Amino acid sequence: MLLEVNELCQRFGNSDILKDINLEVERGETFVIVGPTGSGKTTLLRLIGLLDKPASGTIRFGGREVPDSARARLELRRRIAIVFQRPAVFNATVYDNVAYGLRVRKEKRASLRNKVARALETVGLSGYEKRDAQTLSGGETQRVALARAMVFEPELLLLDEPTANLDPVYISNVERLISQIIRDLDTTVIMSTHDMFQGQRLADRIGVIISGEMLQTSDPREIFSRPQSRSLAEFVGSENILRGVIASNEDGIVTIDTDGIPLEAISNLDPGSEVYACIRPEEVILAPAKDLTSARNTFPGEVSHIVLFGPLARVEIDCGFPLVALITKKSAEEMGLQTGSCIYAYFKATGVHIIER
Amino acid sequence: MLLEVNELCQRFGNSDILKDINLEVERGETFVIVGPTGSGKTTLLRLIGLLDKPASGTIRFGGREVPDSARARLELRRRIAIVFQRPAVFNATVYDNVAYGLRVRKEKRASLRNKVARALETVGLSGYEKRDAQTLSGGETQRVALARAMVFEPELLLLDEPTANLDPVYISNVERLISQIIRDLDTTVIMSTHDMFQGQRLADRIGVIISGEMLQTSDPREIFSRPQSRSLAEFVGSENILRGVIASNEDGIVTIDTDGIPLEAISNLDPGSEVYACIRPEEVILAPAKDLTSARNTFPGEVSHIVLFGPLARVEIDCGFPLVALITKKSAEEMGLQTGSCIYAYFKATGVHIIER
Amino acid sequence: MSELADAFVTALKLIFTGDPEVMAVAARTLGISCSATFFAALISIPIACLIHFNHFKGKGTLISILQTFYAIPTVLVGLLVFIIFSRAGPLGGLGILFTPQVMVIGQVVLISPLMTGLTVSALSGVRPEIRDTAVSLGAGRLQMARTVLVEAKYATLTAVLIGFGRAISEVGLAIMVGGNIRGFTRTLTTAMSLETSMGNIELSMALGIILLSLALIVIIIPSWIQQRSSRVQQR
Amino acid sequence: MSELADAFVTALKLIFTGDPEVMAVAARTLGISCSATFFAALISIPIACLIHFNHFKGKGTLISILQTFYAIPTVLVGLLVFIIFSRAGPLGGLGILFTPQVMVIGQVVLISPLMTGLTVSALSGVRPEIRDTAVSLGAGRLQMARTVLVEAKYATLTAVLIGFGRAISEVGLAIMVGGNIRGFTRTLTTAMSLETSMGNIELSMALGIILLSLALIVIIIPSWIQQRSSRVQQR
Amino acid sequence: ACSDEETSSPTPAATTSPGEVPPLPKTSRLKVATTTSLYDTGLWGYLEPMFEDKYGVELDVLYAGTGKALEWGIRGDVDVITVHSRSREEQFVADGYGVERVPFAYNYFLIIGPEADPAGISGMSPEDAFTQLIAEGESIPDVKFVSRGDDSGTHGKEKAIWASAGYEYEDVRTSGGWYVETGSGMGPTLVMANEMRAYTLSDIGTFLAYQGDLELVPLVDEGDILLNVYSVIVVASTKYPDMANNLVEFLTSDEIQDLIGRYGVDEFGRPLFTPCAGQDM
Ligand SMILES: Nc1ncnc2c1ncn2[C@@H]1O[C@H](COP(=O)(O)OP(=O)(O)OP(=O)(O)O)[C@@H](O)[C@H]1O
Ligand SMILES: Nc1ncnc2c1ncn2[C@@H]1O[C@H](COP(=O)(O)OP(=O)(O)OP(=O)(O)O)[C@@H](O)[C@H]1O
Ligand SMILES: [Mg+2]
Ligand SMILES: [Mg+2]
Repeated sequence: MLLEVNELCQRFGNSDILKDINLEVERGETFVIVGPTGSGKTTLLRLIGLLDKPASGTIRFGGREVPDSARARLELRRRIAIVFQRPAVFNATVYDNVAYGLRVRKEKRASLRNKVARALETVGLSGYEKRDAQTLSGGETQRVALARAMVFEPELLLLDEPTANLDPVYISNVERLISQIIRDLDTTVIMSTHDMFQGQRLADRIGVIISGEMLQTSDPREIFSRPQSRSLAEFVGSENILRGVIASNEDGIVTIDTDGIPLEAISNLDPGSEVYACIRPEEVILAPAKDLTSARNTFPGEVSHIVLFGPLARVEIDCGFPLVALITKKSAEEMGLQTGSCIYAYFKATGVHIIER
Repeated sequence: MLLEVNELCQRFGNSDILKDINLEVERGETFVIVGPTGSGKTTLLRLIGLLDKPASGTIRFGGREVPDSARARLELRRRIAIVFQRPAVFNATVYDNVAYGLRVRKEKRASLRNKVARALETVGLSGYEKRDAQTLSGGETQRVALARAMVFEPELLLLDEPTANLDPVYISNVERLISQIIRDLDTTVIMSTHDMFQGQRLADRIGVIISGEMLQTSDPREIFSRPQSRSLAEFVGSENILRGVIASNEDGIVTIDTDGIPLEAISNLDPGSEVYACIRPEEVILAPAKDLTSARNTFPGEVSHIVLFGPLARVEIDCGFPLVALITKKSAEEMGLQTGSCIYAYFKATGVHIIER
Repeated sequence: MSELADAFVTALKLIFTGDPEVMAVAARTLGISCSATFFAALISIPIACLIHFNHFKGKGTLISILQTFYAIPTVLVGLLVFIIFSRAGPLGGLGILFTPQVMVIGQVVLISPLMTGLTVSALSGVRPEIRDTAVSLGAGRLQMARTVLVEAKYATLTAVLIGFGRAISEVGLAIMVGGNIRGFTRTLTTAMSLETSMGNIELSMALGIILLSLALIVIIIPSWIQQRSSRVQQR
Repeated sequence: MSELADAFVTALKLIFTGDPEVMAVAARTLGISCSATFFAALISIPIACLIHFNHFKGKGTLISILQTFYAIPTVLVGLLVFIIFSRAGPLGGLGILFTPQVMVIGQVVLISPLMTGLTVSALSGVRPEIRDTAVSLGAGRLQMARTVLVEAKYATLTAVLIGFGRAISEVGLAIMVGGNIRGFTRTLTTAMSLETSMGNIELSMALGIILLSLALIVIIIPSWIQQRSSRVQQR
Repeated sequence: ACSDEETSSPTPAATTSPGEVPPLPKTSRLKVATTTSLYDTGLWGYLEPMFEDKYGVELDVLYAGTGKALEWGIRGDVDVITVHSRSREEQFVADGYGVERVPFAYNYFLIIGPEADPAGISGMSPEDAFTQLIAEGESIPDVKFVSRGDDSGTHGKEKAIWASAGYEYEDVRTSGGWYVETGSGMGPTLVMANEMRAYTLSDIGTFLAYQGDLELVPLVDEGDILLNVYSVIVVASTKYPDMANNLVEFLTSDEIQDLIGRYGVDEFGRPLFTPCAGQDM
């Protein structure tokens, strides 16, 4: 276990910003922290990066507890790199910025030069060596910060929203880079991101932090398909969240009464349990006519709004209750969907995720 | 025409950062500038916002050319608001930050208070009035900056990557907000973004700027489906770009020879024309068996890589040439796709976009 | 070193017995230096803004010249002010040589370049984003300058305090244009100089200690206000 | 005001005829003040780093006290140094009273608090992100301090220049501990004070002008080097 | 404090000095420039309130070296001067800057030095003492002479003694390290002489005021050339000639002459000045 975080708390003034965070990250793992604005991602990364001291709780790094002495902390800190959310550059050239971490480690001149050149090449900034780092554009700055952190091959790389300032071409570049570092250098990465899909693309495990609490830590798929609370479900994009009560349970197939509308789902909860039923928009299938399918839930409805983006179409349907479906642009076009179209919405019982209230 | 930009150039030192930019934006329109890092988006917005003076070229705002006198520029500038890419906050409370634009315009106290309260509510920061703005998190800062810009109801709102620091829940909030402002306040918006889909969602028109040149200005759909150059095609995510020569043209249906592999497409170019053929990944359909379809291009291939994200799956296929397909996760699962699966890839002749070399 | 201890005792005695003459001298010292600081700030801060916010040829040189004036000897300023206000000088008709007024004028001349230079430094310390942000939100030049100045308030306050320190501690100018007239233009520093030249080392040091105490009060008040107001804000 | 014109003429004459006595005095002045500035910087900058980079109780008070010392009268410093180095004083045995060495010591005492305080301000002007960035990249405390100091280099240079200005321009201390001995401890300011007391206004002002010219040179050199090096960088 | 009288004025009159006047005077102010030695002995602090009471006027006493006091007079910045350099006073009057030179008191200069007296000048005439000093100074390292070197009245007297002893002052000045020019006032010069265990020339008033802190003793105190005459001159360009004349009259009045003659007895056990109004000195 490279990193173990136990009951970590942080306070600023009178407010608890982090509450009892527990976390274990193995060597070589990529752990992604997602969470809304102000949830405490940066605060947590600063604690893990040994920049701040926690109000309470412990951090174990490489098997031993992080000590209090400045010298010992420095030694550990030298094995960790952080890229901040809004990186600051030193008032110096790009070269000097990237060389910084090596210089403080007393790297030899020749290998320093090589490493810096390689790092700059990796982030696509070769030829920028002599530029004043303070005149770089937002994205260029971000890439300098990445180069600066990876150049000394840290054991643990902390990335605070590393692609927030990058355009899509570079996002995939940087993502590929991160994957490459993980593979080649055996580096452990903990990153925060607000891009859920990025998390899914890169993470071995995802932790969701909301209001300073780590609500769920699990496999990326699971967090999407089986969020453990309503706020989590909302955050991961389960746009259809219905409040209901389990009316019956027959061999694990339950009927949920949501304001008079019955939904079928899979669960072993007893009748009378108060629940939320979550249906991810992409689980909802649309068809122009009532078809015979294996989907247990079928509702006729009227399209109230369509938004296209990229290859997808987001369709809002009024079925007595509001339901959002995510389908391909192509099928939306083939069905000739438009506001006011009458259609049928289907979803399987297995597509309904149940959260106890 | 609210804004007309003519042959605008900007230089820093010896490098031309913007080259002959032409642009017209009508009142009420939402114009989105997309472009890679360092392409000059921020530089252009600063010129339009009258913060910098161009090296050459003119800007007409509200029908008259932007004058040179400081007083007249101030008057025009007061009708424009800018939200910077990395907004800085004044060392004051959130309230004072948001009130700033109204105070410099000598707004009466009572209406000032109301407007600030409304703006803070809109961005979801009610109750933050007395917080020191410098202790806010990245996303909170961005929202303060938005509130601060919209509070004085500018005629032209310039947004430099306004959602780069926001998490997805707030991105849609802010997007909705921007749409609302456009509708309610008759505000014209020019924004830059690196999120192509965001551009598509919000823009009336999109301009793509690469290396300081505005390569194409058009309808959002068109830019995706019919980019006018290879670099543009790459930038908007046409991952399949094949180099070829038109072999024949029969009534507008051309055959393109790409390294010995024939593609069919729609074009009126003459045989012998050198072209790129672009196929957007979502235009590629996968099927487990050779089916009878109307798609003119059919290639057997082997799945070389699959990445899942959100509701989608990105499938890389080796058909003799590399081809990327974007399909729903669901259909990927239904077909049981995995690395090494043998499948057929189809795309229509109309799905091939041709760019002359 | 026993003189130092004696000086402290003397200083305490003078303060706590409230020796009327010492009190009057201390009050006059404070009055003159505070007025000078006030007027100098009134002149220097706007000039510093003009310099900082405008681009013109020779700006760097101007700043270097201002910095040179950090090194202006008080004697030189004293002479200049003296020849201007002396009866034979251009402003001799005012007849204010050897009065507290002319001491204020002299101190203003002495500390204004220093204050201007330091305020320019203070303004340069503010991130350019602040200026851009103010301008982009519709601030005019004056409003923008005000905003940047507010951002630089601590550094500007330091500039003012340094000016005050230089004013209250200088002696050459005060003697030269004030004349060290008992009961009229005598300040703590000129009194110190007189006592020293009369060999009264302890008394002179005691006066120096009183001067430092005054300065401490003047310098601590702003930081105290600042702490108070930040405490109020937190509520 | 004709005195001013005369003074300029006299100053030019003294400079261009290379009057040996004036040249010697000018060289001595520069030597003493530059040494004092150097040693004061050597003491002040590390102390300023210690103060800035550590959190301790009474830090605010300490900074206020440092700021108070901006207002320390040169006469008081002169007295202190005098009683320490006078024959009866604790370091009287060194026998260095009325020598240039003790003038350097006095000036170091005079300007160190000022330089320390201003360097602390300079360091506080650096965005906290710089410190975080340095630390996150593995800098130890010393390395981090060095990095922040480099970011604050212009403000720190200003602090040093202000110290230099105060050292080269002060007169009370120089007379008191140096004794204004002709050919040995006479500096430009003490010479000015002497000429003034003899009623030689023009000569005194001419010396003042020479002093300012010297200061201008010392102050312009760093900004000149800075410009040169930035030009080199751009190549 | 800050005042002469508390530390050096022995008389009860001084302790009852009137309180501070408001810094901005409504009435006009009479300015008198005085040489430092008269001021440092506290004589002016003693006389000032008496004059102010008598004539109901604010008297501003400015002290400076003789050179500067005369310069003020020439420029018209003061109304009256009291200095002690006969030749320069006469020049001042002859040039039309002063009305008339009126001597009002005198005392003597002293040649003082370390008690051990390494040059062995004790009891000599001033001229012989100086001759001895230059001879010993050039040979014995212990012998040093500290000169004011500031063109003050005292410095003028020193130069006169050198001339009278048959030396060119410029030669003395450049004759070696034994001759130290301080370019400072009497007080600092005494302190320096004390620190260096050197000889110096001092007026008696300042010496007595410093005596407590010094290890120096008077070695030569007799000789006509040591005579130190203080006179008062009304500046020709004064705006207040009447009040200025009042001051001259005041200083030369019997009553004040009597007080001057007794000034210093309480503190030093001997008078500091001899009144001499009406005499040509
Ligand atoms: N120094 C501070 N003083 C007071 N409150 C603070 C301080 N630093 C952070 N906070 C608050 O703590 C909370 C968590 O902040 P943090 O920066 O960790 O959030 P985040 O998850 O990184 O958000 P974002 O995605 O917007 O960057 C926020 O409400 C923030 O305002
Ligand atoms: N003051 C300056 N001096 C020199 N070069 C500059 C300056 N400002 C910007 N540049 C350069 O101009 C180019 C365009 O910068 P700009 O900030 O406009 O890019 P951008 O499109 O906004 O990029 P990003 O998406 O990364 O913010 C970049 O290469 C940048 O390095
Ligand atoms: Mg954050
Ligand atoms: Mg930008």
